[in-house]
Amino acid sequence: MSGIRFALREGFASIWRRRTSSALAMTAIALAALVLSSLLLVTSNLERLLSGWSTAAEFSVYLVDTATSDQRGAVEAAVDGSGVAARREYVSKVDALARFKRDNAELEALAAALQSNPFPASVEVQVQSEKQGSAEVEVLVAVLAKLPGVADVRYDREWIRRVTGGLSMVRRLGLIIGLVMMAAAALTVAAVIRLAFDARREEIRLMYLVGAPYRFIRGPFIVEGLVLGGLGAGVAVLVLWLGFRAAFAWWTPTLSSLGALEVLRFLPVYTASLVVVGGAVVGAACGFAVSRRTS
Amino acid sequence: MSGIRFALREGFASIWRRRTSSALAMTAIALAALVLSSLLLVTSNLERLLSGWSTAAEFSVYLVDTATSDQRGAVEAAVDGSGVAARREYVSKVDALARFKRDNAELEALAAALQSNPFPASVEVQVQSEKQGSAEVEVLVAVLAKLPGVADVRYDREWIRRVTGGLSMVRRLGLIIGLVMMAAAALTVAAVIRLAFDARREEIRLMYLVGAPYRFIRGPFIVEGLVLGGLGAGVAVLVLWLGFRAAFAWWTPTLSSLGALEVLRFLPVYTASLVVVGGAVVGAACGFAVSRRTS
Amino acid sequence: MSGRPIIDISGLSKLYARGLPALRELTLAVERGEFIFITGPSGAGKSTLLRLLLLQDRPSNGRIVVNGYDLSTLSKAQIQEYRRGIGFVFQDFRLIPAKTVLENVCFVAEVLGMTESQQKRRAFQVLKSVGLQHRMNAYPAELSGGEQQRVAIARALTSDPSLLLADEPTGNLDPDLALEIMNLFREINAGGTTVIVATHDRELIRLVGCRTLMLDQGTIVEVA
Amino acid sequence: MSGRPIIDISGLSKLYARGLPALRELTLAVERGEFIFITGPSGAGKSTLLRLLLLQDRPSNGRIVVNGYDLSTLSKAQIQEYRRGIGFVFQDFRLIPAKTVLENVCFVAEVLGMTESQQKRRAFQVLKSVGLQHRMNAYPAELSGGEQQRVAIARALTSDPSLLLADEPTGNLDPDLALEIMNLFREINAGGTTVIVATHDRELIRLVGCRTLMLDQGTIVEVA
Ligand SMILES: Nc1ncnc2c1ncn2[C@@H]1O[C@H](COP(=O)(O)OP(=O)(O)OP(=O)(O)O)[C@@H](O)[C@H]1O
Ligand SMILES: Nc1ncnc2c1ncn2[C@@H]1O[C@H](COP(=O)(O)OP(=O)(O)OP(=O)(O)O)[C@@H](O)[C@H]1O
Ligand SMILES: [Mg+2]
Ligand SMILES: [Mg+2]
Repeated sequence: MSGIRFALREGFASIWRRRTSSALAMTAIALAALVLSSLLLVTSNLERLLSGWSTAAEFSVYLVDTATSDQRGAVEAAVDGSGVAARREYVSKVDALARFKRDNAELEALAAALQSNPFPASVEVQVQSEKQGSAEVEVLVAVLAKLPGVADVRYDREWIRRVTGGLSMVRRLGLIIGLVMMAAAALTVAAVIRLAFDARREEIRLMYLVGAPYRFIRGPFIVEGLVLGGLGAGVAVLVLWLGFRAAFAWWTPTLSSLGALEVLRFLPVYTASLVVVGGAVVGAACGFAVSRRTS
Repeated sequence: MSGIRFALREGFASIWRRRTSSALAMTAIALAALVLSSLLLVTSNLERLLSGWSTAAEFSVYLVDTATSDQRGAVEAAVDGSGVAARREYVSKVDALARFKRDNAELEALAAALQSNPFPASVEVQVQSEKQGSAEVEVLVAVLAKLPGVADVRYDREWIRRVTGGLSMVRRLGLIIGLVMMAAAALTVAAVIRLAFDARREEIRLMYLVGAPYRFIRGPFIVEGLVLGGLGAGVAVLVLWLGFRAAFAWWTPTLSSLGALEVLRFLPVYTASLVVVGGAVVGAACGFAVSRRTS
Repeated sequence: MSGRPIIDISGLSKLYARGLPALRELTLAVERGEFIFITGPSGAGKSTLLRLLLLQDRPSNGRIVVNGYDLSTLSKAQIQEYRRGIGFVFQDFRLIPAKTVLENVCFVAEVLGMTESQQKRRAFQVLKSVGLQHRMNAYPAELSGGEQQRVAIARALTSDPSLLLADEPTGNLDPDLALEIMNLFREINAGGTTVIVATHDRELIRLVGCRTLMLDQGTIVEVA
Repeated sequence: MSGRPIIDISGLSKLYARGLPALRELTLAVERGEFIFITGPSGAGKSTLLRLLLLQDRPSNGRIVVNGYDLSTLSKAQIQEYRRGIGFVFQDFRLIPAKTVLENVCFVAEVLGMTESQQKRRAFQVLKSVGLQHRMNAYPAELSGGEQQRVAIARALTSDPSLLLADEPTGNLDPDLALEIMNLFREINAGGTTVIVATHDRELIRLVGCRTLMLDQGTIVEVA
C-alpha cells in the first residue's frame, strides 16, 4: 500500500523534476503512436471503402422472351434459396430498353429506329460481399444457367476478381504493416524510455544499496513509464482525431463526390483505447526493465 | 585539421563505446525516417496511379453522317491546335459498331437485327492530365461543338471531377502529412539524440573546464549526431526498399490485375538521398546543440 | 564485549577481472558494539572490504557471516532487508543529484516505513547533528565538498543502523569537524551500534584511540 | 618574488542564489612562482575561490586579474585558451567514466595539440609520477578512491601548466602518499609554476611549510 503511494508520488515528482527530458520522451512516444494509429485509421477506412465497392459485384440472369412467370419464379426461388444473394431485382424488357436509352444517349437514332424491343428481361443478383468469388456463387450460376426459361447468366468476373484481390491485399498489407508498426512503436517507446533513464543508473544503484525494497525501487519507474507511454499514446490519438476532423471539414465536397463521406469513420473507441493502453503497458514494461539490478 | 581528425575519431569511438545506447538511438531514428519515407513512397505512387487513371478523361466529338473529310480534318486540326490533347483517335462508323458489339455481347440479337449502322463516326480526344478540368478544355469543347459536321461533343465531366478532385486531395493531404511527418521525424531524431547525450553533460562540462577549444568539444558530438542520424535514415530507406521489393514479389498477380504493376515505383534516388541527408543534418544539428556550454 | 561476534569473516579474497587481488585470505571477527578503524595505503582494499560487507560486490572466495547469517545465502529480498540495517557512508558520497538534501535523507526514512512527519523529523534531526539543517533545501550540486560529505553521513545515520560502515567519511572535512563527526559516531556506538570506519587520518585515529586494523595489499598487516 | 603579481584579486564577492555569500570582499595578490595553501572550515569558500579563478563561475562583484588580463573581459575562445594554461585538480575528481585512465589523461594532451606519440609519452610520465602507470588501462570505476584522485592530479599536470590549482588533492590519500604528492607539487613549483592548494590537512601544511591563507565564511581571517 505505502509502496503504491510512494511509487505514484515519486513517479510523478520525477516526471516533473526532469520535465524537459520527460517532454522529449513523451513527444517521441506520441509520434510513434501517432504513426501506428494513423495506419490503423487508414487501413480500416480503406477496407470499408473497398468492401463498399465490391458489393457492386453482381450477375444478371437473362430470360428468354418466352419465359413464363413460373419460370421466372423458379429462378428467383433458386437465387433466394442459395443464401449468397444480398439483393435481387427483376428487370423487365421495358426497363431494359429504358436503361439502354438512358445509358447510351448518343444512340437516340438507333433506339428510335427499333421496331421491336430487342432487350431481354433479366433478374439482377447482387452477391453478398463475403461470398464474392466463392464456390457457392459458381454453383448457383451453374444451376441457374440450366433452369428452363434462362437464356444466359453473366457476371463480371473481372470486377470481382479485382476488388476482392485488392481487398485481400489491403487486408494482408495492413496486417503486416500494422504488426511491423506496432513492433516499431513499441521499440521506439522502449528505446526512448531507456534513454531517458540512462542518466539515472547511479540513482537506481544507490536505491538498491540503501536497502530499498524492490517495490520502492521499481514502482516509481513503472509509474513513470506508464504515464509517459500512456500520455504519449493519448496525445497521439487526440492529434489524430483533430486531424481527422479537420480533414473532414476541409474536404467535405471532394469526399462526398467520391462517395466516401458516409464510409469514412474514426477509429472505434475500442481500438483507440487499445493504442493508449498499449503505450502505457509498453512504457510500464520499460520502466520495469530499466530498474532491474544494475550492479 | 587536427580538430576534424579528432572529431571523427572521438565521435566514432564514442558511438562504439556506448553501443547499446547508440543502437537504441539509431533504431528510434530509423523508425521515424521509415515512417516519413514510406509516406513519401505511398503518396508519390498514389499520385502516379491516380494521374494514370485520370488520363482516361477524354471526350468524343460525334460527326454527322454527312460530314466530309475536310470537316473531319478541321475538327482534328482544332484539337491539335488547342494544345490540351494528349492523344486523339478517329473512330469510324464501322469501328463504332464493332465496339458496340464487343461491349454489349448480350445484345447480339439487336446488333444482328440492324439493317443500317446507326452509330456515328467520332473523334475521341484524350485530355492531357495537367489540363483536365481546365478552362482551356471547356473552350475547346465549345469551339468544336460549333464546327460544321459536328453533331455533338460529350465528355464525362463527372469522372474528371472525381479523379482531379481525388488527385488534388491526395496531393494536398500528402503535402500536409508529409510536412507534419518531416517535422515529427526531425523532432524525434532531436529528442532521441538529446536523450542519448543527457547522460554526458558532466563530460561536456569537463571538456570546457580543461580548456578544450570549441571545435574539440563540439566536433565529436556533431560527428556522432551526423552518423546516428544518417545511419538511422539510411537503414530506414534500406528497410523500406526491401519491404517494397518483397511486397512486389508477393503480390505481382494482384497488382498486375489492378493495372498497378507498371505504375508503382520506389522513391527516386534523389528523394531517398534527401531522407538520408536530412537525417544526418538533423543529427548533426542536435549534436551541435547538445554540446553548447553547460555551465 | 562477549558472545558471538556480529561480523565473522574467514578466508575472504576478492579478485577483480584485471590486476592483483584486492583482498587476500582475510580473516576478521568484530564483536557486537565495537568501534574499529581500518587504515592502510591507497588501494589497500579498505573500500573493497566494506563493499563486500554491504553485498555491493561478491567475494571471490571465503565467507562473511553477519549476525549469524552467511551473506552468500541471502535471497534478493533478504539482501535488501539486510542492507536496511546498515548505515553506509560512501567514499564518493553518492547523493541523488535531482533531490534536495532533505529529500536525499527522507528517502531512506521512507524506505524504512516511517510516516511523512516522522521522516521529516528524523531527517531534520540527523542533518542538525552534522550541522547542515540550514542547507536542507539545497541540491547536492549547490553544496561544498565537505557539506556533501556530511549529507552522506546524515543519510547513513537516518535508519539508526545496528551496523555503521563509513568509507573515508572525513576526507573533505577540516580536523575540528572531523573530530566532531567522530564524536557523533562514538555516541552512536555507545548506543550499541557497531561502527567500522575506513580512514587515512592517523591524527583522527590517535585522538579517538580504538582498535585499528592496518591493511596493505589486501591483508591485515597490523592490529593496534 | 617581485614584479607584477600573477594573480591580483580585489574586492571579490560571490553570492549564490540562496544562502549567505560564499566570498566577501576578498583581496589577494599571488606572486609568480609562489606556493600557497588555502585552508579553512567546510563551506568557507575555498572551492568557490578556485572555481572563480578557473572561470567556472562568475564573480558577483570585484575583479580578478591573472597575468595582467582581467578575467571578466575574456572572449569565449580566450577563456578556453586561458584554461589550457591552468592545471586544475577538482575536489570531486571529474574523471570521464567512459574513458580509461590513459585516455582521460591523453585527452588533455591532445587538446594542447600534441601528436599521438607525444600524448602517450606525456601521459605515461605523469601517471608514473603519481604511481599509477600499472592501472593505465583501467576505467575510473575500477579504481580506489585514492587512485581516482591521483588520476585527477596526473591530468592536471599533463599540460605542464603555469598555474596549478588543486582543490583538496589529498583528501583520499594516506599521509605518506599525500606528502609525496606535495613534494611533486614542490618540484613543479621549483620549475616556475605557481601553485595554490586548498586543503584541510594541517599536518601537511606544517610539513610543507608555505604561505597559508585561512578562509572563514568568505573572508581571509589569517595569513601564516
Ligand atoms: N571494479 C574494480 N575492478 C578492478 N579493480 C578494482 C575495482 N575496484 C577496486 N579495484 C582495485 O582493487 C584495489 C583495492 O581497491 P579499494 O577501493 O578497496 O582500495 P582502498 O583501500 O579503498 O583505497 P583508497 O584508500 O584509495 O580508497 C585497488 O588496487 C583498485 O584498483
Ligand atoms: N552552486 C551553489 N549554489 C548555492 N550555494 C553554493 C553553491 N556552491 C557553493 N555554495 C555554498 O557556498 C559556500 C562555500 O562553498 P565552497 O565550496 O567554496 O566551500 P569550501 O570552502 O570549498 O568547503 P569544503 O571544504 O567543504 O569543500 C558553502 O556554504 C556552499 O554551500
Ligand atoms: Mg577506498
Ligand atoms: Mg571545497
